[in-house]
Amino acid sequence: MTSPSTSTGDLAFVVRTIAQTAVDNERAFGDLDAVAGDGDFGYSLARGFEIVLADWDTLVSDSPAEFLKKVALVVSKRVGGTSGPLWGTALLRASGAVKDRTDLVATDAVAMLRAAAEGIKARGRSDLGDKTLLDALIPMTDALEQRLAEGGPGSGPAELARLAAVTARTAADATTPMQARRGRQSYTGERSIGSPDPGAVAVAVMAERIADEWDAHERREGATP
Amino acid sequence: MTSPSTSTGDLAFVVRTIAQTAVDNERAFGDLDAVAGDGDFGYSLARGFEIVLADWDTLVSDSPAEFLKKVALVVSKRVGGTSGPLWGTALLRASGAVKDRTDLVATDAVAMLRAAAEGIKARGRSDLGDKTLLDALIPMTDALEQRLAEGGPGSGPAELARLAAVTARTAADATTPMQARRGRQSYTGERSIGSPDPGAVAVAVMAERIADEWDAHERREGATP
Amino acid sequence: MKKFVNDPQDYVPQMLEGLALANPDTLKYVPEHNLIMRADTPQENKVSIVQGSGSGHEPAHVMSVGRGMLDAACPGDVFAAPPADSVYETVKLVASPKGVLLLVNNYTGDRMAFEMAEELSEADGLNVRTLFIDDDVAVQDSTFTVGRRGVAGNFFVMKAVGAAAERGADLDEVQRIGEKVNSVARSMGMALTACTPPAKGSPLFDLPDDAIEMGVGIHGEPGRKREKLQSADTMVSELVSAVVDDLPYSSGDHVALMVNGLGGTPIGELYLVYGRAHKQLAERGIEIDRSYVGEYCTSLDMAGASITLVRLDDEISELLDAPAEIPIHVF
Amino acid sequence: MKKFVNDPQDYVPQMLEGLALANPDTLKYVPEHNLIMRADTPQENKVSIVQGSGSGHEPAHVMSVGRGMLDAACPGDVFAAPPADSVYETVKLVASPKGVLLLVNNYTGDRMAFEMAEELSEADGLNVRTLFIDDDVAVQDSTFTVGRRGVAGNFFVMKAVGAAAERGADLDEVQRIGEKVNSVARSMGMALTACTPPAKGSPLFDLPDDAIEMGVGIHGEPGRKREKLQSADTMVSELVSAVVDDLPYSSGDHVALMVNGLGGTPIGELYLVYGRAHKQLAERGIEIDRSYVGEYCTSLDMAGASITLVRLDDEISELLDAPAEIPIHVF
Ligand SMILES: Nc1ncnc2c1ncn2[C@@H]1O[C@H](COP(=O)(O)OP(=O)(O)O)[C@@H](O)[C@H]1O
Ligand SMILES: Nc1ncnc2c1ncn2[C@@H]1O[C@H](COP(=O)(O)OP(=O)(O)O)[C@@H](O)[C@H]1O
Ligand SMILES: [Mg+2]
Ligand SMILES: [Mg+2]
Ligand SMILES: [Mg+2]
Ligand SMILES: [Mg+2]
Repeated sequence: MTSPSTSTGDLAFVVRTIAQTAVDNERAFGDLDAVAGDGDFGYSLARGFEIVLADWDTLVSDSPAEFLKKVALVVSKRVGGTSGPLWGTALLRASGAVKDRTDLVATDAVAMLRAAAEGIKARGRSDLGDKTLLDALIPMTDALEQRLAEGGPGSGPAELARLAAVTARTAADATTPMQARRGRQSYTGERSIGSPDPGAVAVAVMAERIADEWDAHERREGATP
Repeated sequence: MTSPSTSTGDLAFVVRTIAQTAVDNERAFGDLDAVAGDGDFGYSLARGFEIVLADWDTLVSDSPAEFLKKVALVVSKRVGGTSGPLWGTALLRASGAVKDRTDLVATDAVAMLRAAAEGIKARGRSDLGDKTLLDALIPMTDALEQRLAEGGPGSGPAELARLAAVTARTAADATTPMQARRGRQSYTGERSIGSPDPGAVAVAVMAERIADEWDAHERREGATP
Repeated sequence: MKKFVNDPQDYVPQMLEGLALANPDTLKYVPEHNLIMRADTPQENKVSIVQGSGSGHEPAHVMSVGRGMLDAACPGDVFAAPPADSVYETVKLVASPKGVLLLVNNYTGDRMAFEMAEELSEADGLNVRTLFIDDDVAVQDSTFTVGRRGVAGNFFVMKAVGAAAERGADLDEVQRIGEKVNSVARSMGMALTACTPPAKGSPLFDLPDDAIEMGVGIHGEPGRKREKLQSADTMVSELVSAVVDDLPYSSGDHVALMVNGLGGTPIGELYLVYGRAHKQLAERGIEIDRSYVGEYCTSLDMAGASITLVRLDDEISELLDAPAEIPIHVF
Repeated sequence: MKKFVNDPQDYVPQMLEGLALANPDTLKYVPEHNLIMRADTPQENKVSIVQGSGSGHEPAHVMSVGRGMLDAACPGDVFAAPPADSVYETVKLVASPKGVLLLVNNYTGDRMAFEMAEELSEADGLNVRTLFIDDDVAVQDSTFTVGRRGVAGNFFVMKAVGAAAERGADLDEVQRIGEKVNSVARSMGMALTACTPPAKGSPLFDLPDDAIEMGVGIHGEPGRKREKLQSADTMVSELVSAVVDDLPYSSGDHVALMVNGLGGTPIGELYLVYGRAHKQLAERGIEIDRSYVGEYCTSLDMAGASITLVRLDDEISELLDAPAEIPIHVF
């Protein structure tokens, strides 16, 4: 595999890591949601992504679009609350962004993330600044896109993963002083100020885990640099 | 007033002190009842005896029997739970023990206490050793009776009051290791062991207050020794 | 204390006032005697039914007044039997030519108050009987106690005697039915938390996060023993076994199963408990013909539940089926 | 966590199983889709009514399924809207030729799930409408939120559309009635304590002994503001004023008054609250024709209460009067 291309193996790794992170952080994500929300965010995500892990073999596919669509259906079917429709839509739109493709390149990652964000915007009638997961997802996508446009050093997969993680974390932290304008948190008015958005933090935690495990993943895949 | 006689003034002082003690100890008596009972003992007594204090002028009478009967009716009418019937009966029987009397002597005090205890026994189908207020009331009555029978020094009113207080306290303390066999406490079985009976403690606290305030009372009454 | 309360001494009167305001056509509140009665009682041709036994058990007993159930309830203060005088006044207000049946949960204070009221009423020439309810298997009947307590099973007695009285049964017959239902009813309760009487302002006892009280009555007093908090299945099984083994109820018996919340346990949990109890009884071959899930006889805000079984025959089933109109309803 | 629960993940399924076991003749539990439906739905000549909106609100909505109310409820996990897929499956199961009305409490997640289900169902050629309930005055309607929330007022909508559907009204008419009732219903709630979701195992927020949350929804989230605990009179007056001033309700209006417990508050306190609210409304010249006191839409074991007013006219009164047969009952 040569930079800046990516592969279905990378995609599978990313999705699996997202799923594992959701399951491992059930309590932590729930506690974040308890501050100004109803505490079920961790539970909701975990119930869906644990099925993704359990049914993994029936989901993986040579077609990235096919794979993402199956994952999207599992998530839509099991995850309730706001997260079910949002994450299901995001995964479905990501699938649409790589329709009919077999080999993925780094710009596909950006396209998938962009499609996911647009899907969430449409489904949630929300946008940047509403204190939602979009406030981590969109800056992260922008940073990747810009780096790839600039090209040159620092656009290898591991470096891109680290860039995504750092950007998402900074962006998630930046949701703390915001007032929620969408989702259940918004009902508490100004009281949503002072704690970060659970969805945005989840995006950051997932991106960090992907970055942290990227090298091990590449070694496992026996990828040649 | 000469020892060992007593007077309606003394009786009024005793009843008034009992009433005041019940009102002042509402919370303390309630907390005692909360250990193995239902916590309402202090509330029940206080609701009745506060009316005794408020309606005092309509209750006092030259006739001790008349006075005690009126107090008994107030208590019966307002105090619920087990305490209403028991304390109401006790007061009514005490009234009966001095029927048609105008001046009381110390042995009348014993007669009133004995009648009260017998009334409680009959109403409560209970006896010494069941871990109830009888376990303070009966030893106290016995001690007074014995001292009066012995005669001689130590049978002045103030000394008798102190004897009653000391005996009642010792007896109330001695209910701690007993297992309740009557009243709500008995339902907890062996768990009633280890705390004193609220009714017995109330008797002791009342007797102590009477003893403590006896001298002041005598001075107030301008009694000649 | 986290409660909707003004002066704690007004807790009971203001509750009764609210109850009467919410049911202006059917109920009457008599503040002087702290009682709730049917607006249309007494009735010439009907035995009147009265229950008392302390406040804090709502909907028992003040919210069980209405056609087909009680004619009046004189509740007393929180967890305190009413003064005998209140019971006596209540009896006088509802006295019907066909007589009055007093239902009493078997506790020392309640026995005394109702017995005294019965004596006073009889002296007035009134026709009064007293029936003691003692369905609680947590308390062993022995010479060392005043016998078993009355708990949530009282609802079945109220319902059956209420229906019988409504049909015109005479006092003997109404009493017979009440005693019969009581004799086939058994209950057992447990507390997850202590309750807080308004006048006390703090919980009646301390219960660690991992402990429960097994075998509680309905006055917030501790139970027979303290146990570790366990899974719903395990705790329900302890309640079910205690109840089933007591009468005992046997394979082939037809029963009513009540899961009664003690005040602080949400209805969702009560249905979960119901499901587990139902299955455990089914495994023993006991047939559940009628189910009751909700709050019937509570201990203020205590979290916890009790289970009651009543062995049914045609007579009891028919009486439980009869209509009743009491304040407790959804629409 | 002091609860009757086995594995917290089984909390909802085991509650639904218990509910179905307790109502074997009238209800059906479909575990695959986590739903409760009437045994006799769909009916040719009746619009079917469905409500969802998270578990933990019992008796809303699964215990409101029955003749004259809902045909089905698909509750989702605790405090989580059901997945769109569950709603879609529910619609397919209850679809009647006269159409299906979906009732949705207005929350982001619920809106999404029901809108997606509506799209999916319409693609199948089913006749489906969605009605959003938003009676909560604690949330200001502004472009910064998704609008007011739906809380306990949903019960009146369910009852009215249920009665209308039972009489054979068509989908347009049923929807018109639901919207009308929603437009004259206003609610406001407050919490004395936080609630504990089984899967979380601890209270959702910390609330000091002397503090309350004013303006809470029904998902255990904090309210609009934290206030000092005060007397019942004072707190009730804040709730009543907020509700009355919002529509507003005026002197001479005839209303239904509901005092809804949030799960951990005993019925005795709710009647006390009812009495205070009743008097405060009477002072404003508002006439209370119908009273509802109890638990209708809860937040698990939260102590607290909400007040709902519905302005009545003959049409609404008559629909509220119609019979309904749901699991929540006493006998
Ligand atoms: N309208 C919206 N658009 C985008 N994201 C949203 C929206 N509403 C909520 N979210 C995200 O969802 C997270 C909460 O998810 P979850 O707990 O499942 O929702 P709820 O319990 O409110 O239904 C929030 O932290 C936020 O990131
Ligand atoms: N049968 C009885 N005979 C004598 N005293 C009794 C009896 N039962 C209870 N008591 C006394 O009454 C006290 C409790 O009174 P109270 O709290 O009013 O009763 P309860 O709440 O159980 O009705 C006990 O501490 C005991 O001293
Ligand atoms: Mg949430
Ligand atoms: Mg007591
Ligand atoms: Mg008591
Ligand atoms: Mg939620």
